[in-house]
Parts: sequence; C-alpha cells; structure tokens
Amino acid sequence: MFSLESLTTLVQDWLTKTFPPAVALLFEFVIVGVLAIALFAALGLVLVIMERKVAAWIQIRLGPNRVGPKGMFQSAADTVKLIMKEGLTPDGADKFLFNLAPFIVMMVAMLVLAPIGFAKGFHIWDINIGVLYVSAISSVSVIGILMAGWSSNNKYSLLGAMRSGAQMVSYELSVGLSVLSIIVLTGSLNINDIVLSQQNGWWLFKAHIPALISFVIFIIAVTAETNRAPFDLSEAESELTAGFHTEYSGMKFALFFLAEYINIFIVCAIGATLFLGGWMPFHIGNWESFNHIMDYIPTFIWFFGKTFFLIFLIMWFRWTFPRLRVDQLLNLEWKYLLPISMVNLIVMTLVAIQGWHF
Amino acid sequence: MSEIPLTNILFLSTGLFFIGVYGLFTRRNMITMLMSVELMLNSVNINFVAFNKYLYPEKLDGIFFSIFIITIAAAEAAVAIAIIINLYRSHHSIDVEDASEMKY
Amino acid sequence: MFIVDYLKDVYGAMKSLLIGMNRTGYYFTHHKEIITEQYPDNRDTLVMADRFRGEVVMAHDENNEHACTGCSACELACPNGTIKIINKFDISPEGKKKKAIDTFVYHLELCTMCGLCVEACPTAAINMANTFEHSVFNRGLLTKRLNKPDSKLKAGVE
Amino acid sequence: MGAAYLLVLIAAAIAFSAGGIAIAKIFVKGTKNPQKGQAYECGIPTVGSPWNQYNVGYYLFALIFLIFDVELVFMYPWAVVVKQVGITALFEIIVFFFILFMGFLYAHKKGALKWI
Amino acid sequence: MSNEEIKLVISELLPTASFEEAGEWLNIGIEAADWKDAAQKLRNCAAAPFNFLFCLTCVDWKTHFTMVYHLRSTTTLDNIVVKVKLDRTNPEVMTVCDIWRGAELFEREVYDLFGVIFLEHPDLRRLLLTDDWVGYPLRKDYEDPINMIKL
Amino acid sequence: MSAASIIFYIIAAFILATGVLAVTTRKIFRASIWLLFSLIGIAALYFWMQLEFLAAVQIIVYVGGIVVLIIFSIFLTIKSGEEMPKPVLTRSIFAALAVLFGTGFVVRLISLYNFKPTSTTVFNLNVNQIGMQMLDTKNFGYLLPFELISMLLLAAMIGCIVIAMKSKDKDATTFQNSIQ
Amino acid sequence: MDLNHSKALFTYMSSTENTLINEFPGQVQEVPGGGIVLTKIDDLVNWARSNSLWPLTFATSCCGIEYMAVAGAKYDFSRFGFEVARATPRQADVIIIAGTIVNKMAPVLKRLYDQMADPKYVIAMGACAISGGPFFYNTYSVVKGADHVIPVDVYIPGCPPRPEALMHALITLQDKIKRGMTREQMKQGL
Amino acid sequence: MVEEIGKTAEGDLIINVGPQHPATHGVLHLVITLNGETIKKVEPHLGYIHRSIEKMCESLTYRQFIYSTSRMDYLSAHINNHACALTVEKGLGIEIPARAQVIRVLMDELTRIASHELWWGAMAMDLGAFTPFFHAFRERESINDIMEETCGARLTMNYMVPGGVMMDLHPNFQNRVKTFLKLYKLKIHEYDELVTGNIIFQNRMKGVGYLSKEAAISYGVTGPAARGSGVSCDVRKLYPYEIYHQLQFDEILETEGDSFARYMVRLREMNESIKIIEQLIDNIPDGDFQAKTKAVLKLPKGEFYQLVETARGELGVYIVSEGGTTPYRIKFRSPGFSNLSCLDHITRGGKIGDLIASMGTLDLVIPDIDR
Ligand code: SF4
Ligand code: SF4
Ligand code: SF4
Repeated sequence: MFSLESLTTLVQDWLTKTFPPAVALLFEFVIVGVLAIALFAALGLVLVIMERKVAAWIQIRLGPNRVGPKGMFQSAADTVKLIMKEGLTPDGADKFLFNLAPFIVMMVAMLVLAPIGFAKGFHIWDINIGVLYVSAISSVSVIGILMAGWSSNNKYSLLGAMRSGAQMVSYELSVGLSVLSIIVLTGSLNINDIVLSQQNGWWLFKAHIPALISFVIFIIAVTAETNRAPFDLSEAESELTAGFHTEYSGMKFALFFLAEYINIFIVCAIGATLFLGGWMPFHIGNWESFNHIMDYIPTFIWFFGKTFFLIFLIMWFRWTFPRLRVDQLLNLEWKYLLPISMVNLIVMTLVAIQGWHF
Repeated sequence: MSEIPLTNILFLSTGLFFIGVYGLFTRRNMITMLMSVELMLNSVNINFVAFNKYLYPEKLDGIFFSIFIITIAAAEAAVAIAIIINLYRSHHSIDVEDASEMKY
Repeated sequence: MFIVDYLKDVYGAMKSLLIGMNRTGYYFTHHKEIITEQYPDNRDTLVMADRFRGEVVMAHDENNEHACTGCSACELACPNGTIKIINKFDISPEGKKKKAIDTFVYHLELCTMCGLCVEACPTAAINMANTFEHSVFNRGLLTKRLNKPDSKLKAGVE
Repeated sequence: MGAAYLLVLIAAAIAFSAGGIAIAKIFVKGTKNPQKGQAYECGIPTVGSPWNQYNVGYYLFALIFLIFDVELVFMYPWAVVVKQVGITALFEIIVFFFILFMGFLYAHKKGALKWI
Repeated sequence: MSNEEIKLVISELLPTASFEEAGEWLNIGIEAADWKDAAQKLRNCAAAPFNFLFCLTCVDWKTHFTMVYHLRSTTTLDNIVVKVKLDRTNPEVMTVCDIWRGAELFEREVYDLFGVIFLEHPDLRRLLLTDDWVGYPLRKDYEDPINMIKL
Repeated sequence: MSAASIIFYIIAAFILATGVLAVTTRKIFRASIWLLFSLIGIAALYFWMQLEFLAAVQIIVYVGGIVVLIIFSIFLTIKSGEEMPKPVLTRSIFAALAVLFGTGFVVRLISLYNFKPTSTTVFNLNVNQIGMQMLDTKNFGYLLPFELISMLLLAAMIGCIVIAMKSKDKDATTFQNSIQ
Repeated sequence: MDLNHSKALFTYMSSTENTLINEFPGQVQEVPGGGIVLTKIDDLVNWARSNSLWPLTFATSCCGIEYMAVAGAKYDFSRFGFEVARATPRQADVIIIAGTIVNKMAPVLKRLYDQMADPKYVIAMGACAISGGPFFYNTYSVVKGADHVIPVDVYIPGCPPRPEALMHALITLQDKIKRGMTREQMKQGL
Repeated sequence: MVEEIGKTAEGDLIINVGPQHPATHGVLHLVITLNGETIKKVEPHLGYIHRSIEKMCESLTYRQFIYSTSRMDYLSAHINNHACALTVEKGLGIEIPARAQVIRVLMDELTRIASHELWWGAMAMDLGAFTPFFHAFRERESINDIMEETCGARLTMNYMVPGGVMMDLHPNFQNRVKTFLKLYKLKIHEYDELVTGNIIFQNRMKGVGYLSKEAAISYGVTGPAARGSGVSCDVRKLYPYEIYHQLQFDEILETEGDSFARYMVRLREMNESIKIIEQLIDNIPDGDFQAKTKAVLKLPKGEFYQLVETARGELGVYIVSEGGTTPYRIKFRSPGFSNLSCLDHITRGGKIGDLIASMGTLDLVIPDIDR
C-alpha cells in the first residue's frame, strides 16, 4: 500500500541524525505547525471556492469564473481582502472577550486536527482515544461562539449565540451515539485502529442497515453541530442578519468563516474515517486482485476523496433545504434522532456481539 | 513527568481548593458560588487522580471516583441551576442574602 | 399504531428530502441548464430589445441636422422635469426671427425612461436609444446636451 | 509525548490568527466616526442593552441534554469492550437505556421538551 | 342590491344621514358627532353588514375636511361611501378602529398626513413621517420650501 | 528541568491564575469564562498525566455542558453587562486570611508527609481497562455504581424538570394572559 | 442643480461629523523604503479588493428588484465574486443604494455607511439614488440624491438600470480600484 | 421609544428588524418585543420609503401620473398602471378597443405570474433555501424579456395609457409567450419538489401565522392572503373589469388560514393566470390598441374609484377631480397597507422564524405600503 509513512520516518530520521534531540524535536514541532497552518490555509481556500461553485451549479449559474483560471483565485482574493480590511471592535463590546473569541474558535479547529489520519501513518498525534478526543475538543467551540455572541453587545449576536449553544449541546448526543455504534464494532477509540478494522470493507457496507442509519444520523447531526444550513440558526440570515458574528469584520470574521469550514472538514474526516474507512482503499472481502488494484491509489487520495465527498454532501444539503425553526430543530433531535440512534445502537450491539457483520 | 513529585500536584490542588473556598466566602451571587464549588470539586478530582497514578498505579479506583465526581458535579450543577432559576423567578434576585430572608 | 405512524413519518420526511436533493443534484450535474449570460464578454453579441428605453437621444443625420423645432412639447410632457429646452431666435435669411433650439438639456440622472416625451414630440426629433452603459463617477456628467454643437434644424420640419 | 503536539497546534493557531489580525492593524487605517462603534441593529439605534436579564427558552433543553451528555460519557468505555464482554454488555446497555428512557418519557410527558 | 335599495335600508338605519349620488356608489353624509354610532350600526346592519372597510382617507377641501370611508359588505358585495365633514381648524373625529381593526393604520396615516385627530385611538402617532416632522403635507396649504422643489 | 516539568508548571500557573480570576473578577460573564479556562487547564493537566480519557470526559462534561449551562443561567437571571457589587471588605479580608491560613496548613501537612508508591508498575490508562472494570461484577467491579449513576442522573433530570417546570407553567399562563 | 438638504437630514448631518469629504479609507500607509515590493503588495491588495466586493443587502425599492436580478441566475454577479451579500455592514465592502432614499431613511443609510469597515465603496443605482429621480419635484420627503447623505463612488442612471448596467458599473468600479485610485481621483478621472 | 422600555416586562428583549434587513424585502421596520424567542408584540414602523406619491400626483397631469404608480407596487407595475388608466377612463367615459383590453389583461396576468414567482423565490430564501430563488428568477427573466420587448422596460413599464396601451404588441409577442408557457409547464413541478413538498418547509408553514376569516375581513386583508383564510375577495370575479367576466378561471380559496394556505393560494393562482393567458394568447382581436383621446385630458368634476386585483390584493384608485388637468386629490388604497396591519395579529405568540414565514406569505412590497 502506498503510504506517506516512509516520508515522515525519513524526515524524522534525518532530523534526529543531524541535530541534537532537543533541536530535532523543535524542528519537528515547527514542521508540524507550519504544515497545520498550510493545511488550514489550503482548506480554507479550496472549500470556499468549492462551496461557491457547488452553489452556483445547483442554482443554474456559473459561479466565480473571472478571477484567475476558472475563478480559482476567487477565494484567495477574498482572503487578501479580508486581511486588509479594517477590524472593528464596537465601543460597547467587552473588548477582551470580543477579540479572544476568534482565537478560541481557531484553536479548537486546529486542535481537532491532531488525531486525524490523513494517510497511512500520517497523523499528528495518534492519540488512543481519538474519536472521543475529537468530540470533546469540538464541544469547546460552542464557548467561542457564546463568547463572540455575548461580547459583541448586540442582540442579534446574543440570540444567535444562545441558539447555537442549545443546538450544539443537544446535537452532540446524536453524534456521540452514532459514533458509538461504530466503536461497538471496532472496539477501539483509536482512529488508526478504526481505519485498520476496515481492512476488508468499509463499515458502511459491512454492517448493513444499522450502519447506514447511523451514518445518516451522523451526517444530519454534524451538519447541525457545525451550524450549517439547514441548521444554521445561529447565523440565520433572514432572521438574525448574521447571527453571532454580526459585529465582526475583517480578519476576525474571516477566522470564524475559516473555522466553520475547517470544522466541516474535520467532521467529514471523522465521518469518512468511521464509515468509509478513512485512508483505507476500497477493499472487498478477499478479492485480492481487486484490492491490489485499489491499493495503487495513494491513501491520502482516498482520504481526501472520501472527505470531500462528505463535504459535498453537506453542501448539497445547504443549497437544497430551507432552514428549520429553533424548536423544530430541537424537536428533531429529541423526537427522532435520539430515539432512533438509541435503538440503532442496541441493534448494532447485537450485530457486533453476534458477529453478524461481514 | 516523573520529575514532578506528587506533592507539587497536591499543592496545585490545595491552591485550587482554597481559591474555591475564597470564592464561596466572598461571593454572594449563587451562580458564582456554584462556580466556586465546581472549582473545589475539581481540585478534589485532581487529588484522586494523582494519588491513583502515583501511589496505586495498578488500580483504577481513583479514576473511577473522579469520573463519578464529574458526573455528580454535572447533576448537581443541573439541579442547582434549576433551583437558582426558580428562585430568581419568584424573588427576582439570586443573591444569597436575599434568599435567606425567604419566607416559607 | 404509534410505531408504524412514527416510521411512516420518518419515511415520508426522508423521501421528501431526497426528492429535493434529487432535483438540485440534477442541476448540479446538468450544466446545460445554466442560463447565465456573461455580460462583459457577450457585449458584441448582446442584442437589446429594439423598444428598450435606455436614454433619450436626438437623432442627427450626416449633415449634423436634427428635427427638433424647440416647441417644448416634450418638456411639458415629461413628468419630472428631465428636459429643459433653451431656445434662441435665429434670423432666417428672409430676416424673420425664428424660434429655434439652442440647447436641449437632458438630465439623465432624473430621467425615468417613461417615454412620454417621445410620444409627445410632434416631429419625432427625439427617440429612446437602447444603450445602458451610462455609469459614471461624477454626477455632473449625467446632465447632457442632446443637440450636437452647431447642429441645425432639418429643412422642411415645422 | 504526544500532548506536546497540542501545544504546537495551539501555537500555530495563535500565530495564524494573530498574524492575520496584526497585518490589518498595522496597514489599514480606518476612518473614525461616532457611529462606527455603535451596535448594528438594522441601522436603527438599539433600545436597551442586550446584556440584560433575558428569557432563554431553551435552558431546559440544555439542562436535560447535559444529563444525557454525561451518560454518553459512560458509554464510551462500554462501547470499547462490548465485543469482549459479550451478551452481558447488551443487557447492560438495555437496562441503561431503559432508565434513560424513563427520564425521557417523563420529560416528554411533563412537556419539558415542548417549546414554551 | 342596487343603490336605491341600499339607500332605503340605510335611511331606515340612519335617519339623519344625507345621500348623494356621485360616482358609482352611494354616498352617505354623516355628521362627525354621529359617526361612531352610525359606524356601529352600519357594521351590524342586518340586511348588509358593512364589515369591510377597504379604504379610509381624507380630502382637504380648503374650507373643510371630508373623511371618506369606503365600506363593503362581504356578504352582499355592496359598496357604500361614507363622508364625514370635519372642521378644518380643529379636525376631530371618533376612531373606528375598534369596529374595523384595519382602520388603525389608516387612521394613523390620515393623522400623519392631514392632522386629523382620532379620538380614543389607541396609538395615535405619526406613521409615515419622522416623529419630529412639522406640518401635515397633504393639506393643500402645506408649504415646505426646503424639501419641496416646485416644478 | 525537563520540558515536561516546564509544561507542568505552565499548566499549574494557568489553572491557578484563571481560578483566581474566576473568583475575583466582577463581571459575571468573564468569571464564567475564567472558570472555563481553569477547567480546561485541569483537562490539560490530565493530558499531561496521560489520562486522556479523563481529560476528554472533563472537557465534554464541564466545558460542553456545565459551563454552557452556567452561561445560560447567567443570561436568564442577571443583567450580565453590569458589574457585580464589590464584596464587603471585612468579609474578603476575613476570607483571604482564612484561605491563606488553610492553604499554609495543608501545604505544610503535605510537604511533611512522605508519599510512597505501593508498587512500581507503570501506570497506564486505557479505555479498555475502564470499560472492563466498569462492566465487571466481580471484585472491584463498578457495575453497580454504574447503574446507580444512571439512576442518579435520572433523579437529577426529573428533579430539574419538576423544579423548572413549576415556574414555567406560571410563566406560560401569565404570558397567555398577556397576549389576550 | 441646487442641493437642498431636508430639515431632518440637515440636523442629523450637523450633529455628527460631516464625513462627506474624507480621506480615502483603508489606505495602505506609506512605509519608508518600501519601494518596489510595496508597490507589488499594493497591486496585490488592490487586485484582491477589486475582485472581492461583497455588497451589503440594501435595497429600498424597485431598483432592488433589478439588483436581485443581477444576483439571479441569468446575470449572476457571482462570476466576479460579488455574490457574498452580507446582511451586516461590518462585513460588506460596497453598499449598492438600490432605490429611493427618503428623509426617514437617510439617517439609517448614513449609520449603515458609517458602520461599514474600511475600505468601503458606494454605488448609487437608479435615478432615485442619484438625484431623487422621479420624485425630484413636488415631493416633501425624498432626499434629492444619496450623495447628500454619504459619498458616492459610482452613479448608474436608469429607472431601474438594466442588470447589465449595474454590472457595468461594478466592472468600472473594479477597474478603478485595481488602479488604486482614491475617491477624488475617480471623480476627476471620469 | 423611552416609554417602550418602561412598558415591557422584565426579561423582554426589544429588537429592531429592519429597515435594512434581508427578510423585510425593503425597508420595513418592525420593532419586536421578544420573550425568549417568543414574540409578544410586533409593531411595524413605516415611512422608510414614503415617497409622497399622492402629493406628487396632485401636480401631474392624468397622462403623467400613471408612471409614478408603477413605482409603488413595482412587482405588479402593469396592474397598477392599469388601475390608474381605468380610473381615468371611467372619468372620461371612454370605451377601450377590444384589442387593448386583451393586451392589458394578458400583461396583467404575466405580471401576476412574475410577481408570484419572485415572491416564491424570496419566500423560500426567507426560510433559508437559496436555490428556489434562482430557479424562480429563471422563469421570471423570461417574462421580463417579453415585457422588455413589448413595453420597453423590464420592471417599470408605463405601458398602459388612458385609452389603451402605449404601443402595439411586438410581433414576437405571441411566440415568446408560448415559449414561456412551455417552459413554465416544464418547470412548475420542480416548485413542488424543491419547496412545497419539502418536509421542513411544510413544518415551518403549517399552523403558523393563523388568520381567521373574521380577522381577515376586519383587518381589511385582501388578495391571496385573505383567500388563504377563505375570504372570497378576487376583484376579477366580484367586480369584473375589462374582459375578465368573459374568461374562464377560478378564484382560488383555501380555508386553513395559515401560512401554508396563503402559500398554496399563490402557487395555484399562477396556474389560473396561465389558464387565462392560454385562453387569450391565440385570440387577440385585431384593431386599435389605443382609443383616440385628446392630447390634454380633463376629468369632469367628481369622484372616481376603481378596484383592480393586483398580485397582492385589492388596489383601489380614488381620484377626486375638480375638473382640471390634474387630480385634486388622489388616494391609492394599496393592498399591502391593509395586509400589513394584521401582521401583529398573526405573529403573536410565534417565534422569530414564524414571523419571517408569516411575513413572507403576506407578500409585502414596502413602497406599495408607504407610497
Ligand atoms: S423618458 Fe420620461 S422622464 Fe425621461 S425625459 Fe422623457 S418624459 Fe422625461
Ligand atoms: S424634441 Fe420634439 S417636442 Fe421636444 S422641443 Fe424638440 S421638437 Fe419639440
Ligand atoms: S430609480 Fe426608478 S426604479 Fe429605481 S428606485 Fe427609483 S423609481 Fe424605482
């Protein structure tokens, strides 16, 4: 299987050989930091343009096509503009928290990257509670939003922030339960283990209908958790103008904007890992020859391919559905998602114990 | 990590505990008092975990206790907040001193 | 049965959502449905409707002659004072004084493109052109003079 | 020690955000006017402060979901060992869920999960 | 019903009303003092309950104001026009917004543009113009040299 | 000093500093944010001790749940923009003295006591162990507490609903009246 | 044309600072010794700004419909990257005054403009926004041109202007921004 | 403003929605008193686009004033112009040629479809679905093209003049309309797929913004908003003008009275308009498109009132003439004004989201309300 492991070990070896351990470690850290920032920037640029193109095509129009070849530099232009735009702080705001909030959101987005396996043997920190870690850290971002909403001293922001607080706390449950239904099968929280357990097929296919149900629930719930339409109540444009980031401008707004996309990427990466086998190529049982052909495609392409597919799915939702109302949003959670995923988890447990999956 | 002796961690938890105590003494607002209590609970948690880790590394009881404490803290916070809100609705204040004059 | 109803609910909801996604998915994949006209690139091929009212112009022929007699009918017909006719008195070769147009002031910034002036003009001196690229950076440039400098009244127009 | 990477990531996040904000601070000089700092509310001066006591309709939801959240935490260790423990684990979770469900039904019956 | 029939019905209902044939609909003149009472009666008229106030306006006749109420009965589809003459110096009339709820905004508009005071109106404020506006622009003698550029 | 111990001191300082701020700041929303940081610091401490599971639980429950709830209750009950009244001076002095005395006492006690590990096995926490022990009914099994906890949470939930709904009904009716 | 301020507007304007003529906002400050690098960066910044003009959703009347048509599929100003219409002025770059501005609205418009973060641009779309247009004469409540309230960069005559006309205006504005022109330079330059 | 703070109970939040707000489609300013997210009171503040059209018309001649009415309810500009032209004709007592009548009706119905289409897109956008907006504009643009070709403008046509229409139909007109009908038939089912059938949409609309029949009458609500409550109020049926009495079409009535009923009325009304157009498009009589009128029109002394059905409801034009060339007093009874007055009634006790949904189904055009 093609992997980036050799590359990382190569770099590591070279570093440890040429420098004293402390310096080598420092270099490693620097490399990790730079890579993370680069990934952030790249993801921001790609996802924004992707969203706009998807939206445009669905809406029978062309979308950005004049800045750079086929409009590919559109998001770059936006970024530079946002950086070079004045960052306002309202007079009435709690200045400290107002300026802190984007950092919190950003840090959360960055921290969640740690355990994700981008390719075979290519992750920042192979933490043994990977999935739990992700859901734990991502629950911090609600604080960033509450902070932003409250400190802006703006009614729209506050309303938006509180909506998002209630929403994120409650949808964490369904995310958790649907994640659990895969954990039950793999018996490990480690992301690498989860990927390896899909050696002979992805869980989505291996575990029949329960997996499909939990996949659907997962997608719905993460869409809600990332505050994406049709659950974008915290920034519902037609109700609260821009929700919790009404008062943000320039780079601080860009950070929220970016963090939203990074969060989408992360939840989709987790979804891809759990249900679609992460970087694992498409394998079918013991069809050795088929599996070999699949192995020729590099693992990171598999990973990004799956992740982007899920991201596309979420974008597709956004440009298709109307927005829910706040109470309906919470009703959906407790009336449908929660009971279904509870029952589904029990079924899944049965499947796991009886070994009914492939 | 081994260079940090257990006592240092205990100092930390002591400090945190007394910060909580200070808050509990000086604050009159129920929510802030609740916050102080959370701090104290956390310092206890640190103790449990640290003792478990340093003194009884083959067991897990300290971890379990701290998990239970976290759970109970959550339940306590939920009930406390429900009470506070209820109190606010009837008295329009969440000041303990106002609440102590409550007539039953 | 409660459970059956519940499941039916879920099924119906999922179905309606999938129908919607099918529709948008169709458009996402069928780019021939895109109806965008790329304006600045299609300028050469862009055909305006011939009746489109873009601005009031006064037709001048190759001799720099127009048909406006300066009768002010358009000024009166215009609902919002867009047109100001400033007249002068020409001395005709026979020595008679004759009213003629000096300046036809046209405030493009006020004009509502209603076409009443064109309707009112007895000599069809003015008409609506279908140009539309008028944007400017200075509001003063929008006040126009429609009769070209040194233009004359066409012979035979009364 | 993997946790050090977390610090690296935090540092990267701070560098990234602070860098961006700093550029605008240094290079862009905004105009000042008294309106600019006021809260935006559709172009109308705001009435009253948002930092006021305010009825949150959904605190009860948050309350209930917090408790569910805590229960969820217990299920992670459970989920990991399901396969090893076997059928007892299934009974465990059924009992667990049953208790949860009781609370759930109670809340539903009381109308706590209905919007005010 | 034809205008004649409505006239019969209404003259029975409101003996003091005067009638006038102008335009296609029956015009009824009512004294300002009687108006509230008459409105109530028209609203509850058995033959044709005039339950739909579709237009309410005022005309400045330089000597006096006339309030014009266009009423319709949604059961018989008859329209009538009620005119109430008001003093120009002190235009006051009872509100009818408790009879036809839609009148509330209409009356505020008339107050705003003509300065007619509607007694007992729950919320008589300017509707269209700013609160500190001086004068009532739809009066014929309204002069505003700053805002109005005369053609 | 190794990197690990430096990190420990940083974390400890962070926890204590934000803790102090949480109990002294007079803006209540900020107090809750400081509390949040303090709790995150404790989670970081758990990470540092390589108790990842516990750290995650700490974050999920405290940050994702309790602090959000506290913030909500702040919105509900307090004019969050106002500063809280200064504590009475005598009382704060008294409290500070008591706290200093208590801290000193305990710190001395701790430093005098010599803690000895009972065994030399390297402590290593993994979720598997926790799960096994949690579902164990034999020696040192936590099955009963586990079920009890769920009962406790059920009780808490019902309690919350009973308490909170009582006032809500009243509210709802007054609101109904007000719109009629 | 005589410029008449309405009373309400006048009091409003005199109560706040008159920002009608101010420095070109969002200017990149001169750094001594910047030289060629700085001009390149300047170019980059101007390029970015011109290609990412996010409009404020501000439409008061009929012209707003044509503005919507430009947003619509047939004309689609997203091709230029303008489709990110922001509802809050903090994040918007250009305010397209699509419709009549009346005296009651003028303070609102002014406040919205003031609340926008620099750099910001203004497009007056339609006769009403330029001069009061159809409501210039004999009306008591219409502001005779939005430039009495806020400075305007581009004027588009028409009632309403065609969608293409708005696009033409946006392109010319883009062009000027790309060349790094200030508002005053634009006024003189054409 | 100050007393407003005093009036509200503790815990209430006063929020301004508008004048610059994406959901108000213009410059409506609503002051909402919220308790939590529940609406306790909605108070509309108007006048942010009050352009004094009524005063202005007093100084315009009867030929001139029509243009300003297309700026009132700009989405049904033709119908507004039509109403004015009819009133003037009523005053003058002219008979309009049959061809002009048919052209007018055709234009009216096309405008109605265009207006409803825009409303449909905007409505969906209010609820957070952006795509329908673009799809609605596809059909709307083709109507706009037809308009532009014949009338010379896309939005504010000023095509109706006293005595008929300004210009004859463009030779392409019939073909264009037929192409449009084909396109419409092809695409109309997508409206159901994308929006009407969508479960989220239905949940947001059903049972929201309830307006009873009595309340609708009392508030003076007309048009589709009232027909959604079962009030029969289609002027085309009740007080037919032009050739409407000869045409086959139904008055759409729904009885639920909620937002969804109002939504369905509009959707079904589009089909009725299509029906009318189909009846007329092949039967446009030959003849004059304009009756001969004098150059300067003078209405006799008297009062003239004409009702028409715009896309939003009943538009009344009330002209008081003193016999001069300009009206003495002119009053537009705009449908939006009355429809707006019930906003507080139908949204009380709902959520902010409901307010948006209910307001959307009232289909307010603010310049129509403010004039
Ligand atoms: S088109 Fe209309 S507004 Fe323009 S000049 Fe002619 S009459 Fe006046
Ligand atoms: S353009 Fe026509 S109407 Fe106007 S002044 Fe000249 S001749 Fe007369
Ligand atoms: S310029 Fe014309 S179309 Fe534009 S807002 Fe004014 S009246 Fe309406």
